[in-house]
Amino acid sequence: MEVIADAISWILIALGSFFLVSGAIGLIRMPDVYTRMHAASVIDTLGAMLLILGFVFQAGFSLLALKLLFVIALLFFFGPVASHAMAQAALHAEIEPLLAEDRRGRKVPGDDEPEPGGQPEGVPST
Amino acid sequence: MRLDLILRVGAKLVLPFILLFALYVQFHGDYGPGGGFQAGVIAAGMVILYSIIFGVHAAKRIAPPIMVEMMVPMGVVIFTGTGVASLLMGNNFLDYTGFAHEYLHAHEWGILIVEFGVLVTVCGTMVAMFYAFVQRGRS
Amino acid sequence: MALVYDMPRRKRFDNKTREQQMRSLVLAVALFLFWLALSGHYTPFLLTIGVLCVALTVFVASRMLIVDDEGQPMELLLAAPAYWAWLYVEIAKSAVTVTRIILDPRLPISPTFTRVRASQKTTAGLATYANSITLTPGTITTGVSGDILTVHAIIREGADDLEAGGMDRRVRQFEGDA
Amino acid sequence: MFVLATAAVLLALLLAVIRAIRGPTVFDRVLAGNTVGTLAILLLASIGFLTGRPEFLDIGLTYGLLNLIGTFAVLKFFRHGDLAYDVDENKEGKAWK
Repeated sequence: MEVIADAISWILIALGSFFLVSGAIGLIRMPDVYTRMHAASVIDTLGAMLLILGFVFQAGFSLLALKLLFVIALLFFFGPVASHAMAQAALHAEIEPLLAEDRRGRKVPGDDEPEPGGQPEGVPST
Repeated sequence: MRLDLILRVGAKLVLPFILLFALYVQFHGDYGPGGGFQAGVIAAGMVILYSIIFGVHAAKRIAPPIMVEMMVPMGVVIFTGTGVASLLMGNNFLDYTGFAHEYLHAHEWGILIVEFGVLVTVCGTMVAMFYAFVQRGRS
Repeated sequence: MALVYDMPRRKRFDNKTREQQMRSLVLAVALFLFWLALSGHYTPFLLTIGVLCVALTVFVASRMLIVDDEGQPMELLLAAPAYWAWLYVEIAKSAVTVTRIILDPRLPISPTFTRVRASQKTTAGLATYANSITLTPGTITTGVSGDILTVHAIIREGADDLEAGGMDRRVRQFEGDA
Repeated sequence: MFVLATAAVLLALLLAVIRAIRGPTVFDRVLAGNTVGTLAILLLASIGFLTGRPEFLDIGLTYGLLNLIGTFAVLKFFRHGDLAYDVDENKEGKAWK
Protein backbone atom coordinates (compact mmCIF):
# COMPACT_ATOMS: atom_id res chain seq x y z
CA MET A 1 0.00 0.00 0.00
CA GLU A 2 2.76 2.34 1.02
CA VAL A 3 4.68 1.51 -2.12
CA ILE A 4 1.70 2.21 -4.38
CA ALA A 5 1.06 5.58 -2.76
CA ASP A 6 4.74 6.43 -3.11
CA ALA A 7 4.77 5.46 -6.77
CA ILE A 8 1.64 7.52 -7.52
CA SER A 9 3.06 10.50 -5.70
CA TRP A 10 6.37 10.24 -7.58
CA ILE A 11 4.62 10.12 -10.91
CA LEU A 12 2.46 13.12 -9.99
CA ILE A 13 5.44 15.13 -8.76
CA ALA A 14 7.45 14.35 -11.89
CA LEU A 15 4.55 15.31 -14.17
CA GLY A 16 3.89 18.46 -12.18
CA SER A 17 7.54 19.50 -12.38
CA PHE A 18 7.49 18.93 -16.13
CA PHE A 19 4.42 21.14 -16.64
CA LEU A 20 5.84 23.76 -14.29
CA VAL A 21 9.05 24.08 -16.29
CA SER A 22 7.34 23.98 -19.67
CA GLY A 23 4.87 26.65 -18.56
CA ALA A 24 7.78 28.82 -17.48
CA ILE A 25 9.46 28.26 -20.86
CA GLY A 26 6.22 29.42 -22.45
CA LEU A 27 6.33 32.52 -20.29
CA ILE A 28 9.63 33.36 -21.99
CA ARG A 29 8.84 32.22 -25.52
CA MET A 30 5.37 33.66 -26.12
CA PRO A 31 5.22 36.89 -28.12
CA ASP A 32 2.72 39.07 -26.23
CA VAL A 33 1.11 39.46 -22.85
CA TYR A 34 -2.15 37.65 -23.67
CA THR A 35 -0.44 34.54 -24.99
CA ARG A 36 1.90 34.60 -21.99
CA MET A 37 -1.14 34.45 -19.77
CA HIS A 38 -2.05 31.12 -21.36
CA ALA A 39 1.40 29.78 -20.55
CA ALA A 40 1.14 31.03 -16.96
CA SER A 41 -2.21 29.31 -16.68
CA VAL A 42 -0.50 25.97 -17.39
CA ILE A 43 1.75 26.63 -14.37
CA ASP A 44 -1.18 27.66 -12.19
CA THR A 45 -3.45 24.76 -13.02
CA LEU A 46 -1.78 21.56 -14.08
CA GLY A 47 1.77 22.23 -12.86
CA ALA A 48 0.99 23.46 -9.37
CA MET A 49 -2.01 21.22 -8.81
CA LEU A 50 -0.27 17.97 -9.84
CA LEU A 51 2.75 18.84 -7.73
CA ILE A 52 0.59 19.53 -4.68
CA LEU A 53 -1.48 16.40 -5.34
CA GLY A 54 1.80 14.49 -5.28
CA PHE A 55 2.59 16.03 -1.89
CA VAL A 56 -0.89 15.05 -0.71
CA PHE A 57 -0.09 11.42 -1.44
CA GLN A 58 3.13 11.79 0.53
CA ALA A 59 1.30 13.33 3.47
CA GLY A 60 -1.32 10.59 3.64
CA PHE A 61 -4.57 11.02 5.56
CA SER A 62 -3.74 13.90 7.83
CA LEU A 63 -4.49 17.53 8.44
CA LEU A 64 -1.43 18.32 6.38
CA ALA A 65 -3.17 16.84 3.33
CA LEU A 66 -6.21 19.02 4.04
CA LYS A 67 -4.06 22.12 4.18
CA LEU A 68 -2.50 21.18 0.86
CA LEU A 69 -6.01 20.80 -0.53
CA PHE A 70 -6.77 24.33 0.66
CA VAL A 71 -3.81 25.54 -1.38
CA ILE A 72 -5.27 23.73 -4.41
CA ALA A 73 -8.66 25.33 -3.72
CA LEU A 74 -7.04 28.76 -3.55
CA LEU A 75 -5.46 28.22 -6.96
CA PHE A 76 -8.62 26.65 -8.36
CA PHE A 77 -11.03 29.39 -7.32
CA PHE A 78 -8.90 32.54 -7.39
CA GLY A 79 -6.26 31.86 -10.00
CA PRO A 80 -8.82 32.48 -12.78
CA VAL A 81 -10.12 35.60 -11.04
CA ALA A 82 -6.63 37.10 -11.03
CA SER A 83 -6.01 36.09 -14.67
CA HIS A 84 -9.31 37.63 -15.70
CA ALA A 85 -8.49 40.87 -13.89
CA MET A 86 -5.11 40.98 -15.61
CA ALA A 87 -6.46 40.38 -19.10
CA GLN A 88 -9.20 42.93 -18.59
CA ALA A 89 -6.82 45.57 -17.26
CA ALA A 90 -4.41 44.97 -20.16
CA LEU A 91 -7.26 45.39 -22.68
CA HIS A 92 -8.39 48.52 -20.86
CA ALA A 93 -4.89 49.94 -21.12
CA GLU A 94 -5.15 49.40 -24.89
CA ILE A 95 -2.30 46.96 -25.19
CA GLU A 96 -2.95 45.59 -28.65
CA PRO A 97 -3.14 41.83 -28.78
CA LEU A 98 -1.26 39.97 -31.47
CA LEU A 99 -4.11 38.37 -33.41
CA ALA A 100 -4.38 35.82 -36.17
CA GLU A 101 -8.11 36.29 -36.29
CA ASP A 102 -10.53 38.67 -34.61
CA ARG A 103 -14.07 37.41 -34.23
CA ARG A 104 -15.19 40.03 -31.79
CA GLY A 105 -17.63 41.31 -34.40
CA ARG A 106 -19.03 37.82 -34.69
CA LYS A 107 -22.75 37.44 -34.66
CA VAL A 108 -23.69 35.55 -31.53
CA PRO A 109 -26.84 33.46 -31.71
CA GLY A 110 -29.58 35.65 -30.33
CA ASP A 111 -27.93 38.89 -31.35
CA ASP A 112 -29.85 41.09 -33.71
CA GLU A 113 -26.87 43.01 -34.98
CA PRO A 114 -23.15 42.36 -34.70
CA GLU A 115 -21.21 45.08 -32.99
CA PRO A 116 -20.00 47.75 -35.38
CA GLY A 117 -16.33 47.87 -36.23
CA GLY A 118 -15.74 44.16 -36.03
CA GLN A 119 -15.28 41.78 -38.89
CA PRO A 120 -17.79 39.28 -40.13
CA GLU A 121 -17.31 35.72 -39.11
CA GLY A 122 -14.65 33.62 -40.71
CA VAL A 123 -12.67 36.39 -42.40
CA PRO A 124 -9.08 36.32 -41.25
CA SER A 125 -7.67 39.77 -40.66
CA THR A 126 -4.16 39.02 -41.76
CA MET B 1 -13.65 47.28 -10.69
CA ARG B 2 -16.76 46.84 -8.63
CA LEU B 3 -19.00 46.37 -11.60
CA ASP B 4 -17.07 43.38 -12.83
CA LEU B 5 -19.09 40.26 -12.15
CA ILE B 6 -16.24 37.77 -11.83
CA LEU B 7 -14.23 39.85 -9.39
CA ARG B 8 -17.32 40.53 -7.35
CA VAL B 9 -18.33 36.88 -7.03
CA GLY B 10 -14.76 35.80 -6.33
CA ALA B 11 -14.31 38.41 -3.63
CA LYS B 12 -17.61 37.54 -2.01
CA LEU B 13 -16.53 33.92 -1.81
CA VAL B 14 -13.09 34.51 -0.34
CA LEU B 15 -13.65 37.37 2.15
CA PRO B 16 -15.12 35.41 5.12
CA PHE B 17 -12.43 32.78 4.79
CA ILE B 18 -9.67 35.39 4.92
CA LEU B 19 -11.06 36.76 8.16
CA LEU B 20 -11.38 33.30 9.71
CA PHE B 21 -7.86 32.44 8.58
CA ALA B 22 -6.60 35.59 10.30
CA LEU B 23 -8.32 34.54 13.52
CA TYR B 24 -6.86 31.04 13.19
CA VAL B 25 -3.36 32.48 12.84
CA GLN B 26 -4.05 34.64 15.88
CA PHE B 27 -5.03 31.80 18.19
CA HIS B 28 -2.55 29.16 17.04
CA GLY B 29 0.55 31.23 17.57
CA ASP B 30 1.91 28.73 20.08
CA TYR B 31 1.58 25.69 17.77
CA GLY B 32 3.05 27.03 14.54
CA PRO B 33 4.11 30.18 12.78
CA GLY B 34 1.65 32.89 13.68
CA GLY B 35 0.64 35.42 16.25
CA GLY B 36 -0.81 38.86 16.61
CA PHE B 37 1.24 40.65 13.99
CA GLN B 38 0.55 38.27 11.11
CA ALA B 39 -3.12 38.00 12.06
CA GLY B 40 -3.43 41.78 12.08
CA VAL B 41 -1.90 42.02 8.64
CA ILE B 42 -4.23 39.37 7.19
CA ALA B 43 -7.33 40.94 8.77
CA ALA B 44 -6.29 44.33 7.39
CA GLY B 45 -5.79 42.61 4.03
CA MET B 46 -9.43 41.59 4.12
CA VAL B 47 -10.56 45.19 4.59
CA ILE B 48 -8.22 46.34 1.83
CA LEU B 49 -9.50 43.68 -0.59
CA TYR B 50 -13.07 44.66 0.23
CA SER B 51 -12.40 48.29 -0.46
CA ILE B 52 -10.51 47.51 -3.69
CA ILE B 53 -13.41 45.54 -5.09
CA PHE B 54 -16.45 47.26 -3.59
CA GLY B 55 -15.11 50.80 -3.22
CA VAL B 56 -13.70 52.59 -0.23
CA HIS B 57 -17.07 53.92 0.90
CA ALA B 58 -18.40 50.43 1.48
CA ALA B 59 -15.23 49.60 3.40
CA LYS B 60 -15.66 52.65 5.60
CA ARG B 61 -19.06 51.31 6.53
CA ILE B 62 -17.69 48.09 8.01
CA ALA B 63 -14.49 49.67 9.38
CA PRO B 64 -15.29 53.31 10.13
CA PRO B 65 -12.19 55.54 10.16
CA ILE B 66 -12.91 56.70 13.69
CA MET B 67 -12.96 53.09 14.91
CA VAL B 68 -9.77 52.31 13.03
CA GLU B 69 -8.01 55.29 14.57
CA MET B 70 -9.24 54.29 18.01
CA MET B 71 -7.87 50.77 17.49
CA VAL B 72 -4.27 51.98 17.25
CA PRO B 73 -3.96 53.34 20.83
CA MET B 74 -6.41 50.74 22.17
CA GLY B 75 -4.05 47.88 21.37
CA VAL B 76 -1.20 49.64 23.11
CA VAL B 77 -3.45 50.21 26.10
CA ILE B 78 -4.32 46.50 26.23
CA PHE B 79 -0.65 45.58 25.97
CA THR B 80 0.60 47.93 28.66
CA GLY B 81 -2.53 47.38 30.72
CA THR B 82 -1.58 43.71 30.99
CA GLY B 83 1.88 44.71 32.10
CA VAL B 84 0.60 47.18 34.67
CA ALA B 85 -1.91 44.64 35.95
CA SER B 86 0.92 42.19 36.55
CA LEU B 87 2.86 44.96 38.31
CA LEU B 88 -0.13 45.60 40.56
CA MET B 89 -0.23 41.93 41.47
CA GLY B 90 3.27 42.30 42.81
CA ASN B 91 5.19 40.66 39.95
CA ASN B 92 7.49 42.04 37.29
CA PHE B 93 6.19 43.94 34.27
CA LEU B 94 4.49 41.43 31.89
CA ASP B 95 5.08 38.60 34.32
CA TYR B 96 1.82 36.69 34.00
CA THR B 97 2.20 34.45 37.04
CA GLY B 98 -0.51 36.24 38.97
CA PHE B 99 -3.30 35.69 36.44
CA ALA B 100 -4.18 32.15 37.44
CA HIS B 101 -3.19 29.62 40.04
CA GLU B 102 -1.24 27.39 37.74
CA TYR B 103 1.92 28.75 36.15
CA LEU B 104 1.35 27.43 32.60
CA HIS B 105 -2.29 28.39 32.56
CA ALA B 106 -1.46 31.91 33.68
CA HIS B 107 1.07 32.26 30.89
CA GLU B 108 -1.45 31.08 28.30
CA TRP B 109 -3.94 33.72 29.34
CA GLY B 110 -1.37 36.47 29.61
CA ILE B 111 0.10 35.80 26.17
CA LEU B 112 -3.40 35.58 24.69
CA ILE B 113 -4.31 39.04 25.97
CA VAL B 114 -1.02 40.59 24.88
CA GLU B 115 -1.34 39.03 21.42
CA PHE B 116 -4.85 40.44 21.17
CA GLY B 117 -3.43 43.90 21.85
CA VAL B 118 -0.87 43.39 19.09
CA LEU B 119 -3.65 42.28 16.69
CA VAL B 120 -5.75 45.36 17.39
CA THR B 121 -2.85 47.77 16.95
CA VAL B 122 -1.43 46.18 13.81
CA CYS B 123 -4.80 45.83 12.11
CA GLY B 124 -5.74 49.40 13.00
CA THR B 125 -2.42 50.79 11.79
CA MET B 126 -2.55 48.95 8.46
CA VAL B 127 -6.10 49.99 7.67
CA ALA B 128 -5.46 53.57 8.81
CA MET B 129 -2.43 53.70 6.52
CA PHE B 130 -4.53 52.41 3.63
CA TYR B 131 -7.23 55.00 4.28
CA ALA B 132 -4.61 57.74 4.47
CA PHE B 133 -3.18 56.54 1.15
CA VAL B 134 -6.46 56.54 -0.73
CA GLN B 135 -7.45 59.85 0.83
CA ARG B 136 -4.70 61.73 -0.98
CA GLY B 137 -5.99 64.41 -3.28
CA ARG B 138 -9.57 64.32 -2.14
CA SER B 139 -11.60 65.90 0.58
CA MET C 1 -26.92 45.14 -22.11
CA ALA C 2 -24.77 46.06 -19.22
CA LEU C 3 -25.21 44.24 -15.99
CA VAL C 4 -25.15 47.14 -13.56
CA TYR C 5 -24.78 46.12 -9.99
CA ASP C 6 -26.05 48.21 -7.15
CA MET C 7 -25.01 47.59 -3.60
CA PRO C 8 -28.07 46.28 -1.82
CA ARG C 9 -29.58 48.60 0.75
CA ARG C 10 -28.37 48.04 4.24
CA LYS C 11 -30.91 45.95 6.07
CA ARG C 12 -31.67 45.76 9.73
CA PHE C 13 -30.75 42.54 11.40
CA ASP C 14 -34.15 41.60 12.70
CA ASN C 15 -35.82 41.53 9.31
CA LYS C 16 -33.42 39.20 7.60
CA THR C 17 -35.24 36.92 5.26
CA ARG C 18 -35.43 33.21 5.79
CA GLU C 19 -33.20 32.60 2.81
CA GLN C 20 -30.49 34.82 4.22
CA GLN C 21 -30.65 33.01 7.55
CA MET C 22 -30.22 29.73 5.70
CA ARG C 23 -27.25 31.08 3.77
CA SER C 24 -25.67 32.41 6.97
CA LEU C 25 -26.09 28.99 8.54
CA VAL C 26 -24.43 27.24 5.60
CA LEU C 27 -21.62 29.78 5.70
CA ALA C 28 -21.19 29.22 9.43
CA VAL C 29 -20.98 25.45 8.99
CA ALA C 30 -18.47 25.81 6.15
CA LEU C 31 -16.37 28.21 8.20
CA PHE C 32 -16.41 25.94 11.23
CA LEU C 33 -15.28 22.97 9.12
CA PHE C 34 -12.51 25.19 7.74
CA TRP C 35 -11.50 26.04 11.30
CA LEU C 36 -11.45 22.38 12.35
CA ALA C 37 -9.38 21.44 9.32
CA LEU C 38 -6.86 24.19 9.98
CA SER C 39 -6.66 23.86 13.73
CA GLY C 40 -5.67 20.28 14.48
CA HIS C 41 -5.85 20.88 18.25
CA TYR C 42 -9.25 19.95 19.62
CA THR C 43 -9.09 21.21 23.17
CA PRO C 44 -12.31 22.61 24.65
CA PHE C 45 -10.70 26.03 24.89
CA LEU C 46 -9.77 26.20 21.20
CA LEU C 47 -13.16 24.83 20.12
CA THR C 48 -14.94 27.54 22.10
CA ILE C 49 -12.68 30.17 20.55
CA GLY C 50 -13.49 28.61 17.16
CA VAL C 51 -17.23 28.96 17.64
CA LEU C 52 -16.80 32.58 18.73
CA CYS C 53 -14.57 33.36 15.76
CA VAL C 54 -17.06 31.79 13.34
CA ALA C 55 -19.85 33.87 14.88
CA LEU C 56 -17.76 37.03 14.53
CA THR C 57 -16.91 36.19 10.92
CA VAL C 58 -20.54 35.53 9.96
CA PHE C 59 -21.51 38.79 11.63
CA VAL C 60 -18.88 40.75 9.70
CA ALA C 61 -19.85 38.97 6.47
CA SER C 62 -23.48 39.93 6.86
CA ARG C 63 -22.41 43.50 7.61
CA MET C 64 -20.42 43.42 4.37
CA LEU C 65 -23.62 42.31 2.56
CA ILE C 66 -21.85 39.42 0.91
CA VAL C 67 -24.15 36.65 2.16
CA ASP C 68 -26.38 36.30 -0.89
CA ASP C 69 -26.90 34.07 -3.91
CA GLU C 70 -23.61 35.19 -5.44
CA GLY C 71 -21.41 34.98 -2.39
CA GLN C 72 -22.78 31.74 -0.95
CA PRO C 73 -24.21 29.71 -3.81
CA MET C 74 -25.34 26.88 -1.55
CA GLU C 75 -27.67 25.48 -4.22
CA LEU C 76 -24.67 24.49 -6.32
CA LEU C 77 -22.87 22.72 -3.51
CA LEU C 78 -24.22 19.22 -4.09
CA ALA C 79 -23.65 19.13 -7.82
CA ALA C 80 -20.21 20.72 -7.55
CA PRO C 81 -17.89 17.70 -7.09
CA ALA C 82 -19.05 15.99 -10.29
CA TYR C 83 -18.63 19.23 -12.20
CA TRP C 84 -15.16 19.85 -10.77
CA ALA C 85 -14.05 16.35 -11.77
CA TRP C 86 -15.28 16.94 -15.32
CA LEU C 87 -13.62 20.36 -15.40
CA TYR C 88 -10.33 18.94 -14.18
CA VAL C 89 -10.23 16.45 -17.04
CA GLU C 90 -10.89 19.32 -19.48
CA ILE C 91 -8.10 21.33 -17.86
CA ALA C 92 -5.67 18.45 -18.19
CA LYS C 93 -6.55 17.92 -21.86
CA SER C 94 -6.12 21.53 -22.85
CA ALA C 95 -3.01 21.96 -20.69
CA VAL C 96 -1.39 19.15 -22.68
CA THR C 97 -2.38 20.92 -25.90
CA VAL C 98 -0.90 24.21 -24.73
CA THR C 99 2.27 22.48 -23.52
CA ARG C 100 2.70 20.93 -26.98
CA ILE C 101 2.38 24.37 -28.53
CA ILE C 102 4.94 25.83 -26.13
CA LEU C 103 7.48 23.09 -26.73
CA ASP C 104 6.96 23.05 -30.50
CA PRO C 105 9.96 24.79 -32.10
CA ARG C 106 7.71 26.52 -34.68
CA LEU C 107 5.41 27.93 -31.95
CA PRO C 108 2.18 27.33 -33.91
CA ILE C 109 -0.05 29.88 -32.22
CA SER C 110 -2.99 31.61 -33.84
CA PRO C 111 -4.42 33.97 -31.20
CA THR C 112 -8.11 34.60 -31.67
CA PHE C 113 -10.62 36.87 -30.04
CA THR C 114 -14.23 35.78 -30.01
CA ARG C 115 -17.54 36.45 -28.31
CA VAL C 116 -19.77 33.73 -26.96
CA ARG C 117 -23.17 33.84 -25.38
CA ALA C 118 -23.60 32.31 -21.94
CA SER C 119 -26.99 30.72 -21.35
CA GLN C 120 -26.83 30.47 -17.55
CA LYS C 121 -29.72 31.82 -15.53
CA THR C 122 -27.96 32.87 -12.34
CA THR C 123 -24.97 35.12 -11.68
CA ALA C 124 -23.18 32.33 -9.86
CA GLY C 125 -23.64 30.06 -12.90
CA LEU C 126 -22.36 32.76 -15.22
CA ALA C 127 -19.34 33.31 -13.01
CA THR C 128 -18.72 29.56 -12.94
CA TYR C 129 -18.76 29.45 -16.73
CA ALA C 130 -16.46 32.45 -17.10
CA ASN C 131 -14.02 31.11 -14.53
CA SER C 132 -14.06 27.66 -16.10
CA ILE C 133 -13.09 29.22 -19.42
CA THR C 134 -10.23 31.10 -17.79
CA LEU C 135 -9.12 28.08 -15.78
CA THR C 136 -8.80 25.98 -18.92
CA PRO C 137 -5.36 26.79 -20.33
CA GLY C 138 -5.60 28.20 -23.83
CA THR C 139 -8.65 30.37 -23.27
CA ILE C 140 -9.14 33.46 -21.11
CA THR C 141 -12.33 35.40 -20.47
CA THR C 142 -11.37 39.02 -20.92
CA GLY C 143 -14.72 40.64 -20.38
CA VAL C 144 -18.29 40.04 -19.31
CA SER C 145 -21.09 42.30 -20.41
CA GLY C 146 -24.57 41.04 -19.83
CA ASP C 147 -24.50 37.42 -20.97
CA ILE C 148 -21.87 37.94 -23.67
CA LEU C 149 -18.36 36.83 -22.81
CA THR C 150 -15.31 38.04 -24.72
CA VAL C 151 -12.74 35.28 -24.92
CA HIS C 152 -9.11 35.23 -26.00
CA ALA C 153 -7.93 31.87 -27.27
CA ILE C 154 -4.36 30.92 -28.08
CA ILE C 155 -5.31 28.81 -31.10
CA ARG C 156 -8.29 28.97 -33.48
CA GLU C 157 -9.49 25.53 -32.41
CA GLY C 158 -9.94 26.72 -28.84
CA ALA C 159 -12.28 29.47 -29.99
CA ASP C 160 -14.11 27.02 -32.26
CA ASP C 161 -14.70 24.64 -29.35
CA LEU C 162 -16.16 27.39 -27.22
CA GLU C 163 -18.42 28.57 -30.00
CA ALA C 164 -19.71 25.03 -30.37
CA GLY C 165 -20.89 25.47 -26.78
CA GLY C 166 -20.03 22.14 -25.12
CA MET C 167 -18.81 23.73 -21.92
CA ASP C 168 -21.77 26.13 -21.84
CA ARG C 169 -24.17 23.18 -21.93
CA ARG C 170 -22.24 21.36 -19.22
CA VAL C 171 -22.35 24.39 -16.90
CA ARG C 172 -26.05 24.85 -17.56
CA GLN C 173 -26.63 21.22 -16.70
CA PHE C 174 -24.60 21.68 -13.53
CA GLU C 175 -26.73 24.69 -12.68
CA GLY C 176 -29.92 22.84 -13.55
CA ASP C 177 -29.02 19.84 -11.40
CA ALA C 178 -28.90 22.01 -8.35
CA MET D 1 12.03 13.24 -5.23
CA PHE D 2 11.46 16.47 -3.35
CA VAL D 3 14.85 17.59 -4.61
CA LEU D 4 13.57 17.24 -8.17
CA ALA D 5 10.44 19.22 -7.32
CA THR D 6 12.49 21.95 -5.63
CA ALA D 7 14.85 22.13 -8.60
CA ALA D 8 11.93 22.41 -11.04
CA VAL D 9 10.31 25.16 -8.99
CA LEU D 10 13.61 27.06 -8.80
CA LEU D 11 14.13 26.77 -12.56
CA ALA D 12 10.60 28.03 -13.22
CA LEU D 13 11.19 30.86 -10.74
CA LEU D 14 14.33 31.87 -12.60
CA LEU D 15 12.45 32.02 -15.92
CA ALA D 16 9.58 33.98 -14.36
CA VAL D 17 12.00 36.48 -12.87
CA ILE D 18 13.66 36.88 -16.27
CA ARG D 19 10.22 37.67 -17.69
CA ALA D 20 9.58 40.15 -14.91
CA ILE D 21 12.83 41.94 -15.67
CA ARG D 22 12.43 41.93 -19.46
CA GLY D 23 8.64 42.25 -19.71
CA PRO D 24 7.92 45.16 -22.03
CA THR D 25 4.63 46.19 -20.44
CA VAL D 26 3.62 46.54 -16.83
CA PHE D 27 1.11 43.72 -17.26
CA ASP D 28 3.90 41.31 -18.17
CA ARG D 29 5.50 42.19 -14.88
CA VAL D 30 2.26 41.75 -12.95
CA LEU D 31 1.78 38.39 -14.64
CA ALA D 32 5.33 37.33 -13.78
CA GLY D 33 4.83 38.53 -10.23
CA ASN D 34 1.66 36.51 -9.89
CA THR D 35 3.45 33.43 -11.21
CA VAL D 36 6.31 34.00 -8.77
CA GLY D 37 3.68 34.04 -6.01
CA THR D 38 2.31 30.66 -7.07
CA LEU D 39 5.80 29.24 -7.35
CA ALA D 40 6.71 30.60 -3.91
CA ILE D 41 3.84 28.62 -2.37
CA LEU D 42 5.13 25.48 -4.11
CA LEU D 43 8.67 26.23 -2.99
CA LEU D 44 7.52 26.61 0.62
CA ALA D 45 5.65 23.30 0.42
CA SER D 46 8.48 21.34 -1.16
CA ILE D 47 11.19 22.79 1.09
CA GLY D 48 8.93 22.03 4.04
CA PHE D 49 8.76 18.39 2.98
CA LEU D 50 12.45 18.32 2.19
CA THR D 51 13.42 19.45 5.66
CA GLY D 52 10.63 17.43 7.30
CA ARG D 53 8.90 20.47 8.75
CA PRO D 54 5.67 20.85 6.79
CA GLU D 55 4.29 23.55 9.13
CA PHE D 56 5.46 25.99 6.49
CA LEU D 57 2.12 25.51 4.72
CA ASP D 58 0.40 28.14 6.85
CA ILE D 59 2.90 30.66 5.55
CA GLY D 60 2.19 29.40 2.04
CA LEU D 61 -1.54 29.99 2.40
CA THR D 62 -0.92 33.45 3.85
CA TYR D 63 1.40 34.23 1.00
CA GLY D 64 -1.18 33.11 -1.55
CA LEU D 65 -3.88 35.33 -0.05
CA LEU D 66 -1.63 38.38 0.16
CA ASN D 67 -0.43 37.73 -3.39
CA LEU D 68 -4.04 37.77 -4.59
CA ILE D 69 -4.76 41.05 -2.78
CA GLY D 70 -1.55 42.60 -4.06
CA THR D 71 -2.32 41.63 -7.66
CA PHE D 72 -5.77 43.20 -7.42
CA ALA D 73 -4.35 46.36 -5.86
CA VAL D 74 -1.73 46.81 -8.60
CA LEU D 75 -4.27 46.14 -11.34
CA LYS D 76 -6.80 48.52 -9.88
CA PHE D 77 -4.17 51.20 -9.62
CA PHE D 78 -3.21 50.83 -13.26
CA ARG D 79 -6.80 50.61 -14.38
CA HIS D 80 -8.25 53.59 -12.54
CA GLY D 81 -5.14 55.51 -11.46
CA ASP D 82 -6.51 55.51 -7.95
CA LEU D 83 -6.96 52.80 -5.36
CA ALA D 84 -10.11 54.41 -3.99
CA TYR D 85 -11.96 54.57 -7.29
CA ASP D 86 -15.61 53.99 -6.66
CA VAL D 87 -18.47 53.82 -9.13
CA ASP D 88 -20.80 55.93 -6.99
CA GLU D 89 -18.17 58.60 -6.70
CA ASN D 90 -17.69 58.62 -10.45
CA LYS D 91 -21.34 59.46 -11.00
CA GLU D 92 -20.94 62.60 -8.93
CA GLY D 93 -17.90 63.51 -10.97
CA LYS D 94 -15.55 63.76 -8.03
CA ALA D 95 -13.18 60.95 -8.77
CA TRP D 96 -10.34 60.60 -11.22
CA LYS D 97 -11.44 60.64 -14.86
